[in-house]
Amino acid sequence: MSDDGINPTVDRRRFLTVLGVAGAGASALSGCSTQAEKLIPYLVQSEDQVPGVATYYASTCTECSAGCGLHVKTREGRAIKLEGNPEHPVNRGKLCARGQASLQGLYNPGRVKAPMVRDGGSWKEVKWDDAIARLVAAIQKGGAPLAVLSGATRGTFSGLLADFTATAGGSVTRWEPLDHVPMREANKLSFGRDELPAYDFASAKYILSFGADFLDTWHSPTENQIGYAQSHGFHGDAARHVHVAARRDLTGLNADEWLAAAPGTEAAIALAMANVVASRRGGAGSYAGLLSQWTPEAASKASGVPAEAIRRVALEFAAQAPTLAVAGGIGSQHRGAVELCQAVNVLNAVAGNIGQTVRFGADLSTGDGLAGVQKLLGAMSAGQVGILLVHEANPVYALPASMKFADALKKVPFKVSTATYMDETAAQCDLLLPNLHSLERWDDANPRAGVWGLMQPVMEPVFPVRHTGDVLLDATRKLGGAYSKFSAPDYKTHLRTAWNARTASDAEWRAALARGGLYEAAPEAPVLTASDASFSAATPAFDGDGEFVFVAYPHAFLHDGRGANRPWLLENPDPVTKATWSPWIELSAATAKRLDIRRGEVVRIVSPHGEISGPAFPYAGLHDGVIAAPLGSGHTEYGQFAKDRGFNPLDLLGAPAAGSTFLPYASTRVRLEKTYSYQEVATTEGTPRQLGRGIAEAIPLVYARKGMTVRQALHAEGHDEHEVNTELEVKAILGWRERQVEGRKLGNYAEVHPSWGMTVDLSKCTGCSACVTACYAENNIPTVGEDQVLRGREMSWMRIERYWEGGEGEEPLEARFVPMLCQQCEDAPCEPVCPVFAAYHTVDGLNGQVYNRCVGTRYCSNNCSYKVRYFNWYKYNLKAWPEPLDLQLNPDVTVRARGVMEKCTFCVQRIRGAQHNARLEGRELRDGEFTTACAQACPSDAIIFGNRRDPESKVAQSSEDPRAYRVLEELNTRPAITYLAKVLNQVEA
Amino acid sequence: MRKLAFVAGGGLIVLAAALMAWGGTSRAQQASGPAEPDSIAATRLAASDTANLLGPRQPIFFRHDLHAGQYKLQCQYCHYSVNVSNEPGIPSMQTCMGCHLVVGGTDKGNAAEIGKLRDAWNKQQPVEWVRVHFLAQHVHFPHSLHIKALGPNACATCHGDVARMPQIHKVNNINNMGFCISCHIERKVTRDCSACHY
Amino acid sequence: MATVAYGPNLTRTHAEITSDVVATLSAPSKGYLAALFGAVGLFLIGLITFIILLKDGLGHAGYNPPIMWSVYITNFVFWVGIGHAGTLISAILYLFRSPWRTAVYRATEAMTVFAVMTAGLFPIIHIGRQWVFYWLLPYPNARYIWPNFKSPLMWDVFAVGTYLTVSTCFLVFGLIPDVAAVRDRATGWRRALYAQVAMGWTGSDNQWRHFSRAYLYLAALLTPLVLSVHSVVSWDFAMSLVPAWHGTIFAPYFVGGAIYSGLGMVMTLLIPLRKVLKVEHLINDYHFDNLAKLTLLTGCIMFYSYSMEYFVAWYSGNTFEQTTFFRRAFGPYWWAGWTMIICNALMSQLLWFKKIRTNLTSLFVISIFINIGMWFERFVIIVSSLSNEFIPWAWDGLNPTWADWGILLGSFGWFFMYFLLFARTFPIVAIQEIKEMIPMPRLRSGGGHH
Amino acid sequence: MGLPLPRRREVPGVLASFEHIDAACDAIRALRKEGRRNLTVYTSHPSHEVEAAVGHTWSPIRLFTLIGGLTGCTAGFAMTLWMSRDWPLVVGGKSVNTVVPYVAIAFELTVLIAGLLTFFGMALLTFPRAVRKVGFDPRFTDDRIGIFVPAQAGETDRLGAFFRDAGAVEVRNA
Repeated sequence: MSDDGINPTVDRRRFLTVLGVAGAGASALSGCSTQAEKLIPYLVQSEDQVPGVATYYASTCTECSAGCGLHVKTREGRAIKLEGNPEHPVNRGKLCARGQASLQGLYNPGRVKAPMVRDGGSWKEVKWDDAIARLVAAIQKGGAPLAVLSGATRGTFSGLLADFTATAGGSVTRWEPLDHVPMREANKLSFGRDELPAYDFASAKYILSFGADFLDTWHSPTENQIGYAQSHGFHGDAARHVHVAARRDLTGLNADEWLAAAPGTEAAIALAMANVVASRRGGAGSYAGLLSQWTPEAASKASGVPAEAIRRVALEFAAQAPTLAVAGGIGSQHRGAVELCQAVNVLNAVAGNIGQTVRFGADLSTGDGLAGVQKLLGAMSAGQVGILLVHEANPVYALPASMKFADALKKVPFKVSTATYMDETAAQCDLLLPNLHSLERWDDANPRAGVWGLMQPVMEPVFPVRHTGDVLLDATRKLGGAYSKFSAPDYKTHLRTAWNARTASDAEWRAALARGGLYEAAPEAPVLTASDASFSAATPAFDGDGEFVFVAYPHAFLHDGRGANRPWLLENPDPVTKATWSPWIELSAATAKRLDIRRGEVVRIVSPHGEISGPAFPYAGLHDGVIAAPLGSGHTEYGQFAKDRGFNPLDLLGAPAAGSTFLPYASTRVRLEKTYSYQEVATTEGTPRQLGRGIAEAIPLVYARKGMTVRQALHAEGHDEHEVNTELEVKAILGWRERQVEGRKLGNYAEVHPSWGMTVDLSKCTGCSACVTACYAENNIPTVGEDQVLRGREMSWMRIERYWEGGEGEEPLEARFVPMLCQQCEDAPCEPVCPVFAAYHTVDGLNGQVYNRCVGTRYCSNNCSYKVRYFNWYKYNLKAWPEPLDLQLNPDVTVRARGVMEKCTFCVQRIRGAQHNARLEGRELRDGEFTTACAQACPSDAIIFGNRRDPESKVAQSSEDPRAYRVLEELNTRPAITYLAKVLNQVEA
Repeated sequence: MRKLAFVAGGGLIVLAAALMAWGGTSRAQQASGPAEPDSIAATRLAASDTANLLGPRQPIFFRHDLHAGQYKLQCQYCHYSVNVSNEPGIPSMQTCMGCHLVVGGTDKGNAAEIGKLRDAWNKQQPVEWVRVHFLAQHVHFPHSLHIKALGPNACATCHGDVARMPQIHKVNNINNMGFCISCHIERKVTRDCSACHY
Repeated sequence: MATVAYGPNLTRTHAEITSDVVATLSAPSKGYLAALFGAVGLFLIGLITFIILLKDGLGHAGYNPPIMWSVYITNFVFWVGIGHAGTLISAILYLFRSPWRTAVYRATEAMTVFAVMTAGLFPIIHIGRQWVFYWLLPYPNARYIWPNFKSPLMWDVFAVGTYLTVSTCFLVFGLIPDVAAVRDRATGWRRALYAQVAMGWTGSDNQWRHFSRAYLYLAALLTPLVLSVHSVVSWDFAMSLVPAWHGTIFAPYFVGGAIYSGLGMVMTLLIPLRKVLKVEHLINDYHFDNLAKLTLLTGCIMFYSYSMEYFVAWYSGNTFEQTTFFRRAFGPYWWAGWTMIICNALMSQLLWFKKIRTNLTSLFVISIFINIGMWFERFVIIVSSLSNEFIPWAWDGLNPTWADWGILLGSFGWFFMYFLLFARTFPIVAIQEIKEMIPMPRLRSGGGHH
Repeated sequence: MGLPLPRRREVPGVLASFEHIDAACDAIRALRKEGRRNLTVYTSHPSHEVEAAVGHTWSPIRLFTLIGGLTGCTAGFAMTLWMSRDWPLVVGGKSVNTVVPYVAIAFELTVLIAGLLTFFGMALLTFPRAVRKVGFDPRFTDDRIGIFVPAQAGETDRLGAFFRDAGAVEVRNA
């Protein structure tokens, strides 16, 4: 049978035909292949490539403006995994799901594969020279000047682009859809600093977030999460976190308390709190006047949040130092967003956090905001733009249709796009000069003061496309004249010259490349005092007169929509709703009850500016007056995965008023209409309640401080623990075990081996799902598509279970995140039932799964108490990776054929790899020398992996923690994974 | 009639025993080492009289019996990554040219073959060797560890006496798990499935 | 006394009995042909479905993890169960010298063999890589690896395999003298055919001597086998950790159920068959009355087992068990749960009334209900238990598809195809055993022997 | 007495068929008194009466069953234990050799081989390789009892007379 264990098309050692086609030359080819049954030797052996051995290159992530550092794992000349760069000050060796999925951007089938010109209705491929000639011709033609709309990445290239454009008599608009303009505006008003500060979550003892989803989509998520885990995660004590917003996003679910404020009233609450803090600590200073208007009662009246809650939180906040309050998330970006940020600045100021946890001077990279785009739009529709060059931006999709960008675009005679993917904007251009993916090109990024990240080509381009830098330089040579000042022969040289200032000698340059850039110490943060500029914290206006306020928020993975062409991100369940692939429309549980709307019932949302319809998703973490939906879907282009999937919430938004500096994502009132049709939401959620089965245990902070175990804490609270074995049972079981253990000492089992284990700290886990994507990337896990997810057939070896606690009546809703992966039980129920030993216990304590031996009886899965085994119902291996996505596959892991069971084995390929190296070097394995993909990715360091037999190992020690417990312990499967109970930071009565 | 009954019964017992013995015997057969490689002295041998050689015809008639046999080149000289990696590594064209820029071949036959190589190099066209040995993708065979364990000349254990092969052909059925296992049993090394299958 | 032993209103001579039975093998009626074609049609549906599964993978069937076993395994257990009544009647009742079995045992035994043949297909249909099913057999192979005899599935392989082989022997065995009788009445190619099957049976004293002993021993071997096979099948479930599977009651519970379902099927088959083959006088009320009594007994066993399951779940205080059983009655599968209880535990109680026992129509209806009920019993045990195990997050429901039903229909087609062919080709009523019941004429009147 | 192995050569003799079982049995007893041991008696069904008359002793079938059973049981345990030692693999934390689960296998093999051997023995002991035309009449599988006595040409008449007196409905020389 062709797919019997071996996979015909997606072979792990496949000869990289695409590279071959790309004329990349054989120098990038591996020294081995099976499918082509040809051995293609290198022409010239590159020193840093040894077949079968991974090579790592340092680079920089360009998925969002945070600019995290990367380590790119390459094998046989192709990038197969992205990991964080431990030396990088921003992400310190960690990487979020979106960053890791950058790989699927690199190998995306939706990429523009060659330069193209519009030829009537259709596209025509042209040679690069021809393409560039056309650009040059257009520029030489004169007429209306060149205008450039580019992404907000800051670095050498943006310099070159600006320079070039200026020479052509045009100007560049740098624009990031989900930028943080309101924060900058507020900072300008409060402190006279037009910049984004860095926030020190790690040392904050009390965290207040006003609609800022800082763990997921706001500011610099990975960096924030690393800090948050250190302060909010249990470390003998734990910082308390309160979320004030209309919607509980992932950050809100991690908060210890949620104050459901009506949209637009967060500012009032912030000021009221500032008021209380000031009166407690003194030092209202210049804001006395402003604060006096905002008592908790007043704020409560505006927001519907009980006054005593506001006061209590404020007092707790005041009692700690340093603390931190953040605001400015897209979810709370209403017309009062600037005032909100100002109010929070005041709160931080009176709490004395400015310069402590709020560190100005970091100067995070930002763009020109909406103002710039408005200006450009004006020029375009006024016919003052002769040539528009769009670079790393997709305005046609990311701006509300009501802004009529597409129409303005039509007025531009010559439109050029450097889009890597065929997106909505590129589709309307006349000339496509596809840019290289950031992993294929030389470049740098300056995400914040003192941090210069470098990018280098880690492999030959997947498609014969060119660096826009090189394209511009070519153009200058053709243009000559004023352009001859651009002397560099190619962009690499240009970059190198630009870096002379930082790295004079080649040695320094190589060192910088190896480290992934240059990282100077963050500048000293000035202590500033906010001006007493008074402002109105009154609730802003919303268009229309609908019953609900509509809140559009960034999708956790699709972000502003740029992730929508990557299966990993589409199939990775949204951390809050656990929905995959298609978008949904959230309404509060109470509203749903009132209107008798169930999950999946298609509703139509109508605003004065437009309407959307999609499946309803009742969510208890939503303010009753709000309807919310994620951004990022509803593409009309952008490749096979994104195209025509779901709706685009921007359709509901109106064109922002002229001169408004940001796009208010929560600015309309909407009406809800039933359609009486049904569309199931593809969630991975079964039953979201634990039913007292102790899967996600938790312990109140007070008891955790005392070093109590979960059970002791339950007793202390007067609960009785859930079922465990009686004395007698335990004795019987132990007696049985002794005999079995003796009987096991046969063959390889007689020798001494490590025993691999893991601990997962639930007080650190935020449910961000970076580990899930890491697992997909490392283990060649197929994405199965929406229809299969609807049948519960998703293959994610590692899943984040999200259980609800409370939520009924007055009881506040609490979310518990449990990463659930194979527990590698010592007495595993799955093993003995396999008739062919495909599931068996390896000598080093793993539940081995021999894919090529499996016949697919699926008995193991029936008998698995944790339901962490996954079956190949179809030939997913042939469907999941349309070319060239299959080039990402990890050569060290078998691609499973249909009809076999697969599961997590603690990244056994990494274990074996490390053991091989150790044996080659004739030494023992060191603890922490390697780790699993999930542990490696986790920004919170919630996962620790190692050898349990070694008492010195971190895993052995951390499993001694009093909070330690094992899931379903009473089944006596003896899991190798120890969970550390979540710590509840409740209101201390 | 008793006699007859006993005969019949006894026969069945023997049968049952035979069944269980079979496993052992078949293993013995598997274990009996590689077949004697056909031994052709590494002397003049034009590409023309190679029709009867075993194994696939390669684009260039590269002779292991000359390089590894007569000139005693170490395997690792060309298969450079064999003792550091899972993959043995195929020599880059540069490696070949390293010698063959000067070495032009002792006789016409060789010269012709070396000529092909030089053409390819000038065209910067990699030679597409026909693959002889390969494992299914669900088997992981770390060459480096086996070299470390069995010494630098252990190649022959699986690949046969390459030094005496004008043309490479499969001597052992390396795709047969039994071939690996019999050796692992003999040498009392691990038989843990996840050592190779993951 | 013989007549009493055999049952009321049968006063036929040996010659008449022979001719009666041989008559069943004469040219088939339209009804029979229609039935046969129907069966073949169903079988083809199943075959096509299987080919599609083989091509694309099991995804077509309605599996929603965590429900990894569903309709196919349900069918497997269902058909294995059917088999058991046959052996019970032919072997166990033979040891008990129960007189009424003689008329029906040939039919039930045939049913056994074909039911097990059908069941045997399902383990192969349901596995993910059907083309390597033989890896479950302990044959010496190049990998030097053997199957895992600790796995209940391996026990299954041996149990079902043995059951099929031995019960086939038993069927063929009892058939030989009757085939010889048919041979001596037949002509032409049919005679030649039967002569081959009869293996030269003449009915000599020596043959009968060995025959009757061998038959006895085989019956003795089959008796524990019947009990073991369904116990082993039940261990497929009981040996696991799944709530509501992991119970010591399972073996007897399953064996009882198996015989119950088998008896249901026997009645479903015989009531029409005796008409089609015109042997009403040979298979009559007397037999069905006894069948019904046996059904009633096993029905009560079912009743008891069901109540025990719930009682144990409640009494154990085990939250997992309790949840499962609560959901079995009131969860998403309540309809299946109640179907099984009504059809099995309750319907069979009607058989307390002699009127119902002796009225073939009512019996037939009840037997249909039993078949449905027992299919659902297995469905409930498998699907509803798997749908809610330990980790609530993983709970999901099943939605069966055309692929499930296609295979189910196919299995019925496959079974009836063989059964109908058998009924036309071989004496479906045991000639020689009936004759044994009817004394031969004597010269000296009176001097009754025995 | 030898086994009733199929006789290839034709045996001359007298074949009588009876309608009445008691008559047939008397005839058999009488013949055996004469010292004739190699009678063949045909019946359409097993009859204790006839068996008693013919005076049969035990059947060796039971030996086949016994040996088969013992073989199966031994084979069952030997196979499972040896195979799980041959390549030790630990599953579910259980010891490699555990007898309990292997009982199931051993039991099934016991029944399997015992059953097969019984069948095989039966065939071996019972069936001639070809149907004997001589000395057999189709009605014996219907409602008649047949007695065949091998006899030399000399004694056929006397035997024929004997059978007629005994109440045979039909007698012929075969």
